[in-house]
Amino acid sequence: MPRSITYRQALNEGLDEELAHDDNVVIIGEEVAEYNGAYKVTEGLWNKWGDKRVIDAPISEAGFIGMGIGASMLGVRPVMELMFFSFAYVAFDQMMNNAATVRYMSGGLIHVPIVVRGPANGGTNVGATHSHTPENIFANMPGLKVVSPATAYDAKGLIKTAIRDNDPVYFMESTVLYGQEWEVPENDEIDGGELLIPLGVADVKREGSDLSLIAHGGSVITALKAADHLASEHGIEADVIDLRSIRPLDETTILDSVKKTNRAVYVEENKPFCGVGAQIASMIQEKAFDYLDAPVVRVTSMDSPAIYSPPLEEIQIPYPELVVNKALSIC
Amino acid sequence: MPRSITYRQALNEGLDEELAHDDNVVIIGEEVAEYNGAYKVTEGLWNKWGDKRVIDAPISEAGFIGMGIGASMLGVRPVMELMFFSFAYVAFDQMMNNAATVRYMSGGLIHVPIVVRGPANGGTNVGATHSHTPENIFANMPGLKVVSPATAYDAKGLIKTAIRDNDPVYFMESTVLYGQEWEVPENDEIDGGELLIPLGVADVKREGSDLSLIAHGGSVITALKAADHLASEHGIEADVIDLRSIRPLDETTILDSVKKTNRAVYVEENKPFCGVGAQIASMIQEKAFDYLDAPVVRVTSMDSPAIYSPPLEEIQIPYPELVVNKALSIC
Amino acid sequence: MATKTSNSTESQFVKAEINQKLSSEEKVEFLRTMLRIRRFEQESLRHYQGDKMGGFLHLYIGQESVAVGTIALLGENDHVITAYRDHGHALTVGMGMNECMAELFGKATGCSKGKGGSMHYFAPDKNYWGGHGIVGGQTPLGAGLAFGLKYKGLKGCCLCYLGDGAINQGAFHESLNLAELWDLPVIYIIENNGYSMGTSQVRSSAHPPEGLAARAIGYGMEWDIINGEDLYEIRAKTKIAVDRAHEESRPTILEIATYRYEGHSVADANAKKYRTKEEIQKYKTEHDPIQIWKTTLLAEGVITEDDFKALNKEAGDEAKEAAKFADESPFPESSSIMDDVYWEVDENTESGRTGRHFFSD
Amino acid sequence: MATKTSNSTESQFVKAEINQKLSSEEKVEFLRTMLRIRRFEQESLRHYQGDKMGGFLHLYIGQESVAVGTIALLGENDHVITAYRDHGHALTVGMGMNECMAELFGKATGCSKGKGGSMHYFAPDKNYWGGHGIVGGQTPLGAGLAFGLKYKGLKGCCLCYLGDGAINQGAFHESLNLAELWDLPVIYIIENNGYSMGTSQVRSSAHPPEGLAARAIGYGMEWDIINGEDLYEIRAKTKIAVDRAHEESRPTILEIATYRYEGHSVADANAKKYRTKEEIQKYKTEHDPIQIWKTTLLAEGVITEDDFKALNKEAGDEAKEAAKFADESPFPESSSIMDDVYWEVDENTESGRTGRHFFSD
Ligand SMILES: Cc1ncc(C[n+]2csc(CCOP(=O)(O)OP(=O)(O)O)c2C)c(N)n1
Ligand SMILES: Cc1ncc(C[n+]2csc(CCOP(=O)(O)OP(=O)(O)O)c2C)c(N)n1
Ligand SMILES: [Mg+2]
Ligand SMILES: [Mg+2]
Repeated sequence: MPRSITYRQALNEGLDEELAHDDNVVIIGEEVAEYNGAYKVTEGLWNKWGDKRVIDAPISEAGFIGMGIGASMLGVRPVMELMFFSFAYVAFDQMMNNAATVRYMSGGLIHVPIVVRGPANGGTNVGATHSHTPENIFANMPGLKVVSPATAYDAKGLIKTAIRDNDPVYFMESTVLYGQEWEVPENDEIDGGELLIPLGVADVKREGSDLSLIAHGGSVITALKAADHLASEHGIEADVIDLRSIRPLDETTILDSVKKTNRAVYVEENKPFCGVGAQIASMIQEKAFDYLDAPVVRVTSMDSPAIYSPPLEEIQIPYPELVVNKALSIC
Repeated sequence: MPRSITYRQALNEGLDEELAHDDNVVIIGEEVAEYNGAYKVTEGLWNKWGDKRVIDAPISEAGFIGMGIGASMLGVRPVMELMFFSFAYVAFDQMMNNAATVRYMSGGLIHVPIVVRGPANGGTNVGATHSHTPENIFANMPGLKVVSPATAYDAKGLIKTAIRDNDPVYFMESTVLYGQEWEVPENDEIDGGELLIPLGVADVKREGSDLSLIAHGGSVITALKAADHLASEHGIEADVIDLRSIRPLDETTILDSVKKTNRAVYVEENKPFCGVGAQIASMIQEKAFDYLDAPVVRVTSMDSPAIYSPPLEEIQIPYPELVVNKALSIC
Repeated sequence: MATKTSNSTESQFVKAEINQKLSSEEKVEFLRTMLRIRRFEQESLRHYQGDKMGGFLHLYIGQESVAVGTIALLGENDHVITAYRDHGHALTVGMGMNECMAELFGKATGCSKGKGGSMHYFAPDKNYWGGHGIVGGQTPLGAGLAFGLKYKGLKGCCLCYLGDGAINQGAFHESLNLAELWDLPVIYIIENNGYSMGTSQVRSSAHPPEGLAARAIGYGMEWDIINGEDLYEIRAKTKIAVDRAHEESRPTILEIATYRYEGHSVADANAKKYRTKEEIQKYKTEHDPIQIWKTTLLAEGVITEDDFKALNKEAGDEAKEAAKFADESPFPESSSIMDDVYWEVDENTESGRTGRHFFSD
Repeated sequence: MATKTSNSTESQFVKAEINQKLSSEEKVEFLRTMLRIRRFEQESLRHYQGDKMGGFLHLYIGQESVAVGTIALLGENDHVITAYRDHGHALTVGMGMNECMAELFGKATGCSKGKGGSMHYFAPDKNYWGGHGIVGGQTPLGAGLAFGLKYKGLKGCCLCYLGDGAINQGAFHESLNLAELWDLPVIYIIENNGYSMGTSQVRSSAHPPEGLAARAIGYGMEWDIINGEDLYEIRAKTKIAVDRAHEESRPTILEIATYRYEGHSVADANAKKYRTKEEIQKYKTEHDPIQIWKTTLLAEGVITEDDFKALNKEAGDEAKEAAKFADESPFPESSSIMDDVYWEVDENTESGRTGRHFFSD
């Protein structure tokens, strides 16, 4: 029987395996060691790997991420946890300039094999400052890679690949997904003995012929729910495409789907202006113009800072009914 | 005879007039006072207005912009200069969280009438770290306004409005334009006695019927050159629409133009992934789907960090020929 | 943390002028406010556990003397700003339990209309500027409030609170340099409760042996270290800093040794792992600021045991009432999600009407 | 700036062991390197004015003794990182004039293939990690290089240079705390040339009376202040910090008093406004590190006037040759604009081939 584990546990396994795989891998972040991680993603790793490999940092994100970038230039492979990805904003210069441009400005002499990971999502009533979803912002910057897994399976396979990647990878998780379970094979059930998912390869999480629902991160789950509803209530069968990696981006899978279905909806928690959906919609209309029977439409968070009030936040971010209505508006 | 002044001088006049208009206006930034501004935008203002109104800051962008935000909550109206807008990245948390979300999180009790201004452009061989164009990034955040003038006239009219606006306005200029001249009326030639251009109103800088060239900031000039070439060499008459303000955004003017021309090209210096052009293209195909005879296409900077080498940087950012070719590809 | 003096001896700071001037009413008022903070938070905790709220709830219990001892010194042009552990300061500046509790419940009657939550209380009419969730993020704002006062020619100051872990944020360092360089009347108050989440203070900060506030030396700034269990000491030493701000327009760093009894936030699963039970117990029994102040007032003959009981009950009742108020209040209208983003839009000014401001449907 | 001692008296640091050990060849080598830096930059300035380059050109002229005096102490596992005023350090670590000059000309033969320009020289093979344009941005990277050395169990250190204006960036503060807290073998060297652009040091930084390096006190870190015109002093005091890093894996802040003769960058229109002509002249005639070292070596009988002339001419010729090399070198191919963004793409790995990496046509 295939085993199920949580998204959190999947990440934990991925981190643990990479600590074993390469001595240069080191985990650094606030509360990642003795506390076992604010969201328990690193649970047990400090106990197992000790002070050298799993390190608690002071509340100095610019300092310790910049430090990680410097160390990575010497071949260390730091995996930095941001307790919330929102805290990237105090380390923004380090993450946008030093991580992304040093390779270019050195004419390729340097590379920066760093991973910065942490949750980037709303929906847990932590307010505007803690609910940023900067996938679009970081993916805007050439030199960076941005990954956002939607299932435990993907989380494990992608975090391992991200750590082995020789470029900076910003890995955006979801606190809402941490506790959810998916099937994830044991290593001995896998060819090659471990789960590695390449960046830049989208996953078709559901197949249909009438509509392409495209999403990333937690919104993939929302899209899947909407797809079920569209099928059962409206007889509309949707492809659900999970980008998994936002940069590099699997445009082929998106375009193949849209060429088949002729209709597309992008679903994401980003704020709308210049969100990932804007890029995808712009790309689809450019490259599949003649295939579109309707405009590409988008479902995003409502365009205000994240609200605290729990019942209101629920409707501020995309929910299945909203996706269904958007889909119906073009079907 | 109408007088011509430089973009720099226009900004300088705007700042000077607002210093006169409201005692609460204070200019703060690195080298803005005694040095007269790294790019001389504030020339003479310290001499005229003294230490209280025009203040040199240490190299502490997070500190002094955050300080400005705090002061603005008490009714001071700080106009902060970033020597380069790229340096916003060390003040990013202050600019994204404290400026943009405090009003919302306080349920509307507070507002933050701050302006942060400075050049955001490439093309002057200052390398990857100094050439960021974060219009898209800041405009993504509800609570912020983003303005980017393309002429001296607009620069003067918009900076004055920005300073009087009661929300945070990020005002992105261009070092390439600073030295260029445009006609700007004297105040006594203007109804109302001063030049105030509302935010959220685009300007049709050239009229045509075959194609909509849409742009912001320095790229408006590039688009205008391309339009002349398209007209003289290809008989294609383009509307050239200058957004002027990116958020709020004048969608009506864009859509009216596209409904007339049925074809649109967005031109900007942003990197492509989730650039402003992605938002505009996505919006156009959604709201003018049936009017489009061709996909909306985009001209952006090449998708690598800004290069130093002068002749190469020239072709890394949009130039008229590139716009012409893009336009021809859909005409 | 700076070592604490035992609570058995009388405070040497009772003789400070600012303390000598205190009336009995004022002394009782301090006790009342500390009790109100504690009961408010205990009540809120119950409702958090009863699933009436979401997100974080960072309790101030154990630290009450800091807000009460410092804020009571302030006058009309003095301002307050703090981090996410903000309930104590809010009640001390005079915000009502109702609007504070309702905010936790996410209700329209909350101080931030349910938009800010526990971490984001504001009351500009009471010179209270929040409630800020990003560690250290409020520290330049504090300098800015001080700058604003100075700019407007007002004799005032800003008390800007931060945690012991927050001192390692870059924005704080930049603020310190600006404050000292430009003579801003800001007082940074480090509430040193010994831990930033699960990280004890020694694991997060390198600093001079004298304490965290001694970081001020690096900027040539004045500083002091205060035993937070002694209200008289807090008042006496903070007063010096307030006077410095008022009279000389100069900044200070104060470090106040204190302790939080609960976890970092209610969601702190490890609250009892990174500190020993004995440590927590010792603080509760030997260093509790409410108990110590009570003992002092009993000894001074200002109150009786019965007075204390009455005050305590009053505070508890008020908290229960507030919870009832919060519970019965309506949630915000869903349309309000799009309010309070832009002033110009809210006020329906011309500027708020030109162009599109919002990009979701 | 710390006050400088006059150049007429013999350095008291000549007796330091590290200086006693110096051979004549080594002493001459220091002179040669300082001259090479100066001639290289004077040559580059001519070509900047001749429109052969764009952007900024921050000259190091006047500060040569700092790079030369400190870097000469380094061994195989010691690393260097600095800000945008990076030519001097580059030549001192052993980068060639050709690749450095070609970088300024934006040529494919430049050390960064023309992609980085004046502010962004790199030579990882010489343990030289740049050349960084964002003020203070290199300071956490310096801590990271030190972390990397320690992690790998190597006995080494990182010299991380920054300006007197850069000490007010938050990232530097965070780096200091990390360095002291985690015992990282990093040495922060503040090159105090008295100005950040047009802002004199007193207008930018609050600090203890002892100097900027004394900010270290706030972190319990070791520090020292050095007269930058005296190579012997630079060596003697820096050696202590290097030993501390090597033997105890502990950080230091050093402040080296120095002066730049030219403007902040060549584009500094006010270069002669915010400082008096007399001030600049005084530094050139009384405190020039090359002249002072020359005088020392003449007095020690290590060189003759003719030797000096020969060295100077050699350096000038080399610089001219480098300019010729740069001028004759080709610009990068336009296709190279898209190289060196991602390692995986450049190396054409499987990971570099899956998905789209670039989004312009
Ligand atoms: C920039 C940033 N990093 C991390 C966090 C997460 N976080 C919130 S509070 C906290 C601990 C702060 O400790 P301290 O400053 O001592 O204040 P206390 O909670 O003890 O009052 C952390 C790590 C945050 N909110 N902001
Ligand atoms: C974050 C940031 N702010 C501002 C600048 C612009 N700038 C470049 S160098 C400089 C002055 C730095 O002075 P200092 O640190 O003393 O170094 P020096 O130039 O004297 O070597 C300034 C303001 C920048 N590059 N980065
Ligand atoms: Mg604490
Ligand atoms: Mg300097």
